[in-house]
Amino acid sequence: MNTEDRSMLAARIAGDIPEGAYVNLGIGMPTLVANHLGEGDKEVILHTENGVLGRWIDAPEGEQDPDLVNAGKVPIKLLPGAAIFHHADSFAMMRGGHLDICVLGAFQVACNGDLANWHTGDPDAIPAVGGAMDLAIGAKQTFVMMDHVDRDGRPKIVPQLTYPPTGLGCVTRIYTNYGTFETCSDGNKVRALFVNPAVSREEIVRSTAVEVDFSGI
Amino acid sequence: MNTEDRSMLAARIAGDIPEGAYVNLGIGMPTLVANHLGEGDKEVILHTENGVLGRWIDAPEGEQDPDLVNAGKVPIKLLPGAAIFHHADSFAMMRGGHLDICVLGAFQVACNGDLANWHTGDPDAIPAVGGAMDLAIGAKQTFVMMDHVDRDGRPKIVPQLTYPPTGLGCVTRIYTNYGTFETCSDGNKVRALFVNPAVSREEIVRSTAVEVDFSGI
Amino acid sequence: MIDKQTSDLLEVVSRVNEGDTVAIGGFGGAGSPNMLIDALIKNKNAKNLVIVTNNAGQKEEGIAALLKAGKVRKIICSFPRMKDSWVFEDLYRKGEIELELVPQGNMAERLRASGAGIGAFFTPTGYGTALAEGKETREIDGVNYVLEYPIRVDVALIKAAVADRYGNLTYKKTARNFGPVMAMAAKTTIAEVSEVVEAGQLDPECVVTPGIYVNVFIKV
Amino acid sequence: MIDKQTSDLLEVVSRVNEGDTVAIGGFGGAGSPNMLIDALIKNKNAKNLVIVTNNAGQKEEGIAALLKAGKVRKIICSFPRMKDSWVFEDLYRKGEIELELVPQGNMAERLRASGAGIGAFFTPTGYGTALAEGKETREIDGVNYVLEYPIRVDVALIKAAVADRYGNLTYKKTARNFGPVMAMAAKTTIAEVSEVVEAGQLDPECVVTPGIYVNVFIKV
Repeated sequence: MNTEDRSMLAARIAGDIPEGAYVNLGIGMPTLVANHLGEGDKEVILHTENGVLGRWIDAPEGEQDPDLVNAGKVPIKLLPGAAIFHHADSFAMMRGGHLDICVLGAFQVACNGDLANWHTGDPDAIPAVGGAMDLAIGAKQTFVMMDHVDRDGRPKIVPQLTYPPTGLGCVTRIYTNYGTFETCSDGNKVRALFVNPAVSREEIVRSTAVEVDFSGI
Repeated sequence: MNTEDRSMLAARIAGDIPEGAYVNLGIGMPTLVANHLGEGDKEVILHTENGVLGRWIDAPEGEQDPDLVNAGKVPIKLLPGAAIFHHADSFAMMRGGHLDICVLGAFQVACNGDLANWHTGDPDAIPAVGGAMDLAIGAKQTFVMMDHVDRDGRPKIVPQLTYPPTGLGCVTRIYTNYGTFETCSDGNKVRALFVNPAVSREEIVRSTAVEVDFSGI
Repeated sequence: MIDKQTSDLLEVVSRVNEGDTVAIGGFGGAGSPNMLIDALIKNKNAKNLVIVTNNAGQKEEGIAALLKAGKVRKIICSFPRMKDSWVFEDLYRKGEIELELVPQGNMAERLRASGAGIGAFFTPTGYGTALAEGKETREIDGVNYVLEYPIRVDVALIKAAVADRYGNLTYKKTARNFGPVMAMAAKTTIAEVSEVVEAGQLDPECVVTPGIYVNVFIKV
Repeated sequence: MIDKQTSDLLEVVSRVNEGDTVAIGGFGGAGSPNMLIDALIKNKNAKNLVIVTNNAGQKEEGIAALLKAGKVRKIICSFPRMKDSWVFEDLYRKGEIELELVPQGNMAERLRASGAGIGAFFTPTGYGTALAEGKETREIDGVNYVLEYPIRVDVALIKAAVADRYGNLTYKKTARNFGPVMAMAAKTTIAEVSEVVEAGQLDPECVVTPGIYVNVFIKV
C-alpha cells in the first residue's frame, strides 16, 4: 500500500468508529487511524497499553517527555481529561472487555476470526509478543488493518492460519486496501461490507483464499 | 477482664511490636493496642481493611468525617504520611502477606494456630464474616488478644476447635490476661513466653486445655 | 462531545431491570450512594434483585430501605449484621431473603476479576472454613487455596467525589472502598458525585476510576 | 522514626544476591531505574540472575549493559526485540541467555498475583497460542482460559517520581507502568526517585505505591 492508500484506509476505519468509543490503536499502521479521529466534533477516547486513557496528539517538538509515551514509545501530549494507571490496571481494562474497538495489524486472518500477527514462525526470528495477545482478545471488537495480499501477492485472508496464532476467533472485521470484510464464526467465508471502487470484485475474489459474500452490499 | 487488665494487655502487645512494623488491629479489644503505640519515638504503621495505611488517631470532636473511618466505622484523623486505596488493593496487601502483624480477638485458638473468631456455630445467629478470614491468614504473624477463659470459666486455648474455624494454622501468638503463649504447629501444647505475675502457673495450667510449656521462661 | 452527566435521576435508575445483579458501593455509610438507592426504590421495574454490597444497611435508610421495599431476592455481602440492621435480620429470619456470605477480600477480588477478565482465581482466604464448603481447592507451593469465580454485575451504583464529563472519578478518603472495583465489574455503572469539574481539572495521575468504567453520573 | 531513604547506592544493590529473581521497572526507557541498574552491574555478588522486565534493553545502556556484563541467566519479558537490542539478540542467538516470553498483560497480572497472595488465575490471554503450550486450560462460562502462576520476585528495582520517608511513592506519567506491581511482587523493593518530600506533602489520595511495598529508596 502506498501512503495515500494507507491514509484512505485509516480514514475509512476512523469513519466507522463512533463518537464516545474507547479505542486501542496497535503499533504500526493502525496508529495512522488517530490522524483521522478527533476531527470535527466526534470525540473518541484512546487507550495505550502502557497506562493512559484519554485523548492525545504526538508531542510537538520541544514538548516531548521521555516519561510520556504511547505503546510505540512515541512521545505524546495529553489533551484534557486523561487518566494514567499502572500496567496491571491497564491490562485488566483490556482483558475485561471494556475497550470497544482495537485496531491491529496482521500477517494473516482466518475467516473465523483467528489472528496471526506476532510471529512469522521463522525459527531464526527473535520472538517478541508485547501486548499483542492481550489486545487480540481484549476488545469488544477487534479490527484488523492490513494489505489485502502479502508482498508476494498471496492472500492474507485464509481458511486457516499457517502462521502461529495470536488469538482465536477474535477478529470481527478486516479492513484492507481492497475493502472491509466481516469474519464469520461458523462458515468458510467473509462478508464484504465495503468494496474499494478502484478494485474489481473479481480481483477481491482472486486475492482472498476463502469465499467472499457480497450479498450484503 | 476489667478495663485495667485490658489496658495492661494492650500495653504488653504494643511493647512487642517493633518500630516500623505494619500492623492491622482488628475490631473490638485489639483497637486498644493503638493507645499504646505511637508513644515516644517508636513509629508503627497501621492498616485498616477499608483502605488506609498510615498513622492516625480517633478523630477529635468537631473533626469527624463520616467518609474517613476505620474498619470499626469509627471516625479517624490521619497523621502525615498516609496512603488511601480501594478495597481490592487493600485486601491484596493483606492476602499478599505484607502486613507484619495482625491482632485479632478470638472465641477459641487451637494450639496448632487454628483460629475461631467469626461464628459461634449457633444456628440462630445471623452469620457475618467481614474481613476476619482475610485478616487471619494475611499477616506474617497473627496475634490473638483475648481473655484466657470464656465467661463460664472454660479454656479458650484448646487442642482442637469446637467453633467453626476462621483460618487454619494462622495464629502465631496468643496474648491473654494470664500471659503470652506461642502456638506450636506440630505439637499438642503452647509455649509460654510471659506469665502475668498476678497469676500462678497452676492457674494457667488449669485454665488451658492443652499442655503449657514453661521451659522457655 | 462526550458528556456523561445527567440530571434525570429516575431515568438513570430505570437502567436497573427486574432480576438484575446490582452492586452498591459503601463500607457502612462511607461511600454509600444513598440518592441512587432512594431513587431505585421508586423504580417499579427494579424487583427480584440480587444486590452485592458489604453491609446490609442500618435502621430504615439506604440499603435497609431497599430491602424493606421488598426489592431484593438475594444479598451477596460480607457483614450483614451491624448495629440497627433489623430490616435485614427480620427478612433473613423469615426466610424472605437469600444470603451469600463472602469474606470481604474475596468479594473485592471477585469483583475485580469480573472487571479484569479473569475467569477464576485461587485464594487462600476461607480455606478450611464453612465458607469454602463444596468449593474446589488446590495446594500450590505448599499453600492451600480455594477457587473463586467472578461476581458478574449488571449495574453498579457508586458514590464518588469529583467527576469530569468523561466520567473520570476521584473519591473522598475511605468512601473510595468498593467503588472502583464495582465500577470495573458492572456492565453499567452509575455514579452520584459531589462535584463536577471541567475536563482537565482532574490531575490524570490522581484519577482513581477512569471514565471507561462509568456510563453516567449525576450530581447530588 | 521511620526513614527509608539512603544515599549508599552500593549498599542498596548489595541486597541482590547470586541467583536472585530481579524485577526491573520500565517500558522502554520510561520508568527504567538506570542508576540502580548501573550500580547493580558493579555488584560482584549479583550474577546468575533471572530478570523480569518488559524489554531487553537497547544499545549498551541500562538492561542491555546488565546483560552485556554477563549477570543474567534468564530473562522473563514480553518484548525483547526492539530497535538496537543487539546485546540481547547476540546472547540469545549464542544460547547464552534463556528467554521466557510472556504476554505483557499476563506478566503484569502474574506480578500482581505474586504480591496479592493469589495462588494462580485463569486468563484468556494466550489461549490457543504457542505461549500457552503445555499449560493447564479450562473453559469457564463458554470462555477458554489458561492457568497462570505468580512470578515470585526477590528484589524489585523501580523508578518513581516522589517519595516521603515512609516510602510512599508517586510516579511520573507513563513511567508508572510496571513499578507498582513489581513493588508488590518483590520481597525487597528498591526505588530510585527524583524528589523527596516531607511526610504529609504527598496527598494520601494520590499515593500510588504505599510505603509498605518499599524497603528503601535513593534520590537520583
